Amino acid sequence: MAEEVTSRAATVLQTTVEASRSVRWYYEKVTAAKKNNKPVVWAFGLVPREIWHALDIPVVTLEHFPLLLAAKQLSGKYSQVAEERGFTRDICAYHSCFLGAALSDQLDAYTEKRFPSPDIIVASNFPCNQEVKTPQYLAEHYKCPFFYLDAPINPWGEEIKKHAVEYYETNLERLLVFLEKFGYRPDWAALQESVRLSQHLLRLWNKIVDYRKKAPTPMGAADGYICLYPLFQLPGTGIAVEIYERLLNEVRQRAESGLGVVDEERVRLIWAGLPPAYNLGLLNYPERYGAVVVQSELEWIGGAILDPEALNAKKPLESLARKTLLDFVNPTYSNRINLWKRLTREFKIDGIIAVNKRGCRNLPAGNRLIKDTVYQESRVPMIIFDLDGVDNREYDDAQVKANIDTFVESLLSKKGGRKQ
Amino acid sequence: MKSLETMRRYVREPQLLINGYRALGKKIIGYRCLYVPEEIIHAAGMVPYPLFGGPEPISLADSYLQPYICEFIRNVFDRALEGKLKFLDGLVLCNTCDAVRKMYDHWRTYIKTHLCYIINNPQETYSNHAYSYYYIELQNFRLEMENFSGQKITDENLARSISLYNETRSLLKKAYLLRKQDPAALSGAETLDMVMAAMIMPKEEANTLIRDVLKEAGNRVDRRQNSGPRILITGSIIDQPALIRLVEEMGGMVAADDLCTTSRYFWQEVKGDNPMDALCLYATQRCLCPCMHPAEKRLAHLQELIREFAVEGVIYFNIKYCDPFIFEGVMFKEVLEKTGIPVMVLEAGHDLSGIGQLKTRVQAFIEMLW
Amino acid sequence: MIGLGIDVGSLATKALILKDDQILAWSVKPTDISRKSIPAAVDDVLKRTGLRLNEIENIISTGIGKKEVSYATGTLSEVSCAVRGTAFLFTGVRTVVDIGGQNCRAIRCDGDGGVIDFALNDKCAAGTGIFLTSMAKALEVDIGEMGQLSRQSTMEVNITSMCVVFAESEVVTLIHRSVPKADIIRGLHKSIAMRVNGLVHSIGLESRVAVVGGVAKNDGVVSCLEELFKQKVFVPGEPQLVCALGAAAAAMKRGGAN
Amino acid sequence: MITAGIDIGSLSSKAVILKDGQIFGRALTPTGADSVQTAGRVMQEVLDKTGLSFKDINFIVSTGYGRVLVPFAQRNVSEISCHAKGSSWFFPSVRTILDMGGQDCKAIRCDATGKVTNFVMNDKCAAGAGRSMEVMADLLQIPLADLGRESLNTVRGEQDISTTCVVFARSEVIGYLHQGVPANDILGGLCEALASRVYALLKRVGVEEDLVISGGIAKNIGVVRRIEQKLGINAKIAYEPQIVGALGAAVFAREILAKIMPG
Ligand SMILES: Nc1ncnc2c1ncn2[C@@H]1O[C@H](COP(=O)(O)OP(=O)(O)O)[C@@H](O)[C@H]1O
Ligand SMILES: Nc1ncnc2c1ncn2[C@@H]1O[C@H](COP(=O)(O)OP(=O)(O)O)[C@@H](O)[C@H]1O
Ligand code: SF4
Ligand code: SF4
Ligand code: SF4
Repeated sequence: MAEEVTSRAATVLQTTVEASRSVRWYYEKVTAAKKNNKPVVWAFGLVPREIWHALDIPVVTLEHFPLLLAAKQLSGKYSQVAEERGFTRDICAYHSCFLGAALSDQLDAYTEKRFPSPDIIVASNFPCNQEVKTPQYLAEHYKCPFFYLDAPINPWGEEIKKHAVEYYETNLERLLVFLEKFGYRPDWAALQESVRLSQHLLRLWNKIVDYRKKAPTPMGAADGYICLYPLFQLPGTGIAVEIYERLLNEVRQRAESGLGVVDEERVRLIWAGLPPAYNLGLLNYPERYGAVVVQSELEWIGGAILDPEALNAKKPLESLARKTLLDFVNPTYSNRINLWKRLTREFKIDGIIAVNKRGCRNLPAGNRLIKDTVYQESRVPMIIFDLDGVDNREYDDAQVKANIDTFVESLLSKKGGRKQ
Repeated sequence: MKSLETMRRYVREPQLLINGYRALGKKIIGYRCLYVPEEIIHAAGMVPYPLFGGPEPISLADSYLQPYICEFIRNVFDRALEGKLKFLDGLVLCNTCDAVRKMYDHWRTYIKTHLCYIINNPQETYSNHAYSYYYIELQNFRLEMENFSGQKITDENLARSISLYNETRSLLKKAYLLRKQDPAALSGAETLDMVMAAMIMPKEEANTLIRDVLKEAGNRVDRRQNSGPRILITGSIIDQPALIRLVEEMGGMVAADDLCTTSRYFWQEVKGDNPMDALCLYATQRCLCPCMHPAEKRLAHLQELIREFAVEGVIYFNIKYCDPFIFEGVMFKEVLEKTGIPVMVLEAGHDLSGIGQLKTRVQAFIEMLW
Repeated sequence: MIGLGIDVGSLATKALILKDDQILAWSVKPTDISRKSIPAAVDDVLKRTGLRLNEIENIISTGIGKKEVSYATGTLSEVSCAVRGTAFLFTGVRTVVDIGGQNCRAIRCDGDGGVIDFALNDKCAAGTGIFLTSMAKALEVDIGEMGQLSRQSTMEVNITSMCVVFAESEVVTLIHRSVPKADIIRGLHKSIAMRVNGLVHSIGLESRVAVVGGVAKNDGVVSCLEELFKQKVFVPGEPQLVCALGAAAAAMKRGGAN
Repeated sequence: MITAGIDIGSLSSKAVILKDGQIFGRALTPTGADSVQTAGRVMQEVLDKTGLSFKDINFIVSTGYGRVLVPFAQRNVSEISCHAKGSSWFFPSVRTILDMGGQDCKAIRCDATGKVTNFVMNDKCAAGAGRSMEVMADLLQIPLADLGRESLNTVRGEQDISTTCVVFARSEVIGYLHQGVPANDILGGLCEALASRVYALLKRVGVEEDLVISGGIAKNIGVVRRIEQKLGINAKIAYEPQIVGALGAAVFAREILAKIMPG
């Protein structure tokens, strides 16, 4: 996601560079805010980002920082620091890495530059238990005020129950009250504007997605991964909208002139689970066989599966509640299953590569379930193997490639009627 | 002790109980974990039945729930896949740890039980709006249970169930408090058997047996003169006495434990005039599980146990991949050690495989406390 | 048409020559750090057939060292080779289990050489041949005898450690307790079979199962698998050679094309 | 007063006889398939060396993972306590002990009397223990005793080893050898990997000087140097680090004896 990753993954779009620059832009903003004595929030779990941007609160998010460290090949190092503190190797590397970076006796030069220490910690139990435990520990460590945002789970699929939405909404209101103590006054107009921008962003995103369904696809997962930052981190800001407008233009042009990621697209794949942030080139790896990873699951995180029209700027908190509760990373799987069925159909997918992230209690456990349901519906196969997208210490190139090679080989032979 | 022997037998051969329930024509509803209100199931004329793991190694579950999910849940799910839980008419889960939540979809897809329901309880407790949200969830659950059993749950029935369960809770607590004495009249392993039996038994019968335990324990002659260090065990679920027994064999005295198969089950009682209000209040104010917020309440509770039972060392048992306790173990270890209580975090699989290494750790910890 | 298949495995390198669907010769040499196993196995099959390397139009290599065969005209994954090799020997097999030195693969196939679904074991060595090889050493028995010995078992023994290293000490402890070797071996076989069973179930078990790879030589493991699969399985006469056979078959079919 | 300590380890068994507070004899032998027999053998060996007989020994304490299998020991004590005790006997100023044997690895803190105050042990994967070195010695055909030295003379720098599993590391190493990576660099990488795992363990208990390294791996200078480098301190090592556990057991035997037979 960071600029340094761009070199590793072969991207085809111009706008990708721009999207990755927004990362630096945002962190510089956070650092500057800290210098001006604005309280910095560390946020964990999927707390709706629109709130931070509406109230102009500088925020460092758990979901993003370890990826930056991984891109720098530093994740293993920091995870080890957490292990030295007594955390087992079995916890999610997002957390061990973040903990390690925060607990390093001295934040090293790289980290400190981007990583102002927290004044407030906000955590949500969404999507996993660890999302609350890490911040709890850090709040104790930094002696920081701590806010816990309780999110109900969603076992109902697309029809969320009213009382659950209301409960989450109330909790968001309480968050606003809490933030007020630090001088961040709730500004209703700004919240509405933020949700409006977020809605606009989702509309753009959906148009881009439509073009990507074309064969050959004008934009692959490597670009998608890096372009995710505005959608995931900056929804509710103008800059995100600008970037996506340009992205849409570029993708449209490519699609209209028939430009694809590879010359001859033979197989279309989706990547489920986290790609290795320390080796994003892996998303391009199947291209040598004419296989393109056209989508990665991560691009749908943060409520991107929501129909943009379901957002209503007049009711910002309710809209954000819906956006969160419908997220496919919800601890129960109904929405994730629906997402997969839909993507497989709409993108004319030939095969799914799914990775089990070590230490993750959320996505891997569902992979088999999704494999079975998707296969039942569309006969599209899915290969599942272990790969930790954050921790680079145990990455085994040979093992991973053996899986991908074999999988693509079997897809090709199926398509080509087994020529060999 | 005869009463204890009877209870232990039920834990080892739950089929005896299950046959009994079946003979009465009762529906059996499996559940996990403690945030499922048993009383509502009971008041609908059904049997709430807590699910435990078995001693057999996991075979099929690993290919469905990948291995980064706690072994306890994988074990339970494995038993279901193997057809060992066919006696269940339904399953009720609640919103606690990831492992439990993950099992929901898997159960619905792969295990054909008539009912699979998850109660969407809040994870924030001691708060008014969580209370009102949970109240709706409980009402929905009550309706669901009425529909499923075909029996109306009247407030009277519910109140009766609550007082029956409360009696079990208070009796268990009395027995548990016997361990304050030195040497204790009940060992840790015995307590575990007693509570687990009470959890799966008809409460009327359980209450009689626990009363007997209380009587018999008073004039017990075979009290062990085990004056080793007083230890508190807490952490992930322990559903077989092996670990507790190991600590006792190594010379430690398990003076107290805080487990969902022991004290967490009965520590508080359901209080209040209106039964639904009482249940709602109970669930949102017990806060004895690390999945729930705020953690300070739990820490305070542990510290109280440590004081009351004159605990000298704490063993934190983590089942591999059990995040709530893994994190809590690290956090509380730092805090407790600052107050002079040594804490050993013991990570192991649900089946306690590699018991040799565990032995070394436990033995060294006890040697350290002598 | 002649095809040469070379399977450079982690423990053994196998070469096999196929001519018009007839196996002409095969050879197995231990893979070691000197890299001599490939020329050794290839020279061996050539000598047996009297052929020269340049007389063979197509050479397909497979196995973890497949890239080391510089003169191969193509490579194929082990999964494809296992399936093709099996299809060459048996008709209608729907599940192939390939247990080699450090690998275990479960494959679902269409019975005609096409792969439908597969899973490879993760990074732990439990459930593979090396687990047995190490245990054979600890037990001081010959790896080839294990299958036969296990048949004399009269008592259930459970090996709980999955880790090769810890299982070794568990085995040693069992020996101390004077548990008969036959029972320990049976326990080990069961433990491997359980692991393999898990892998197979992760892709779904179908009827007509073949077990191939070096470990299939051990009929103790095979019978444990049959128990778990609740069905008889097919085991080729030379299970270790199936991948090489599959590679050779692919090479032969390709003929002069390419 | 004559006491003995027997340490039945996973790889080697050790015996020490303590007479009037001095090491009177010691023996070391590989642990065979039969620990009971091994225990008898190592005990006989040390008796032969000292010219003593069984009845001269007043008290015997056993330790090590086979500690319950020593039929003639009056008491067994965990190896964690014994290594602390033994290290403290060698170096009274010791506060932190790293004991690394074939299968497990422990970081221990102790007080001035050698009593354990805190410890951690590696978890179930054998990756972080000495056994991996044996596997490599066997594979590379280099004597175990030379591995450490060789690992310090890297040619192009340490080769990263990603696999932690002892068994899989073997095939990774074969791969590197085939790519022409010098054996020294691979050993460097292996020692480095081991050292960093150990370092994490040490950090968990917190290192306070003096640090003693005991157990067989203390003989592996490649690992020891790397640990020292990471910690920035020098470790103390007994002249025979493998017997520290057995010595500790003998010291315990002495202390117990002193308690039960005053005067
Ligand atoms: N005669 C035999 N009896 C039983 N098992 C054997 C025999 N020969 C080899 N094996 C097993 O086969 C394994 C090697 O299988 P192989 O398929 O050649 O592996 P790879 O392809 O990884 O080299 C060995 O680890 C050993 O356990
Ligand atoms: N001479 C030596 N040089 C270097 N390393 C050695 C030497 N002897 C033993 N080791 C290392 O020590 C380990 C065994 O240590 P030891 O303390 O005897 O183990 P245990 O107590 O488990 O039997 C071996 O795995 C090996 O790595
Ligand atoms: S990767 Fe999994 S375990 Fe880690 S933070 Fe995300 S959901 Fe939680
Ligand atoms: S042991 Fe831990 S992870 Fe497993 S069910 Fe219990 S709380 Fe959840
Ligand atoms: S547990 Fe054992 S076999 Fe598995 S990875 Fe670790 S060392 Fe290897």
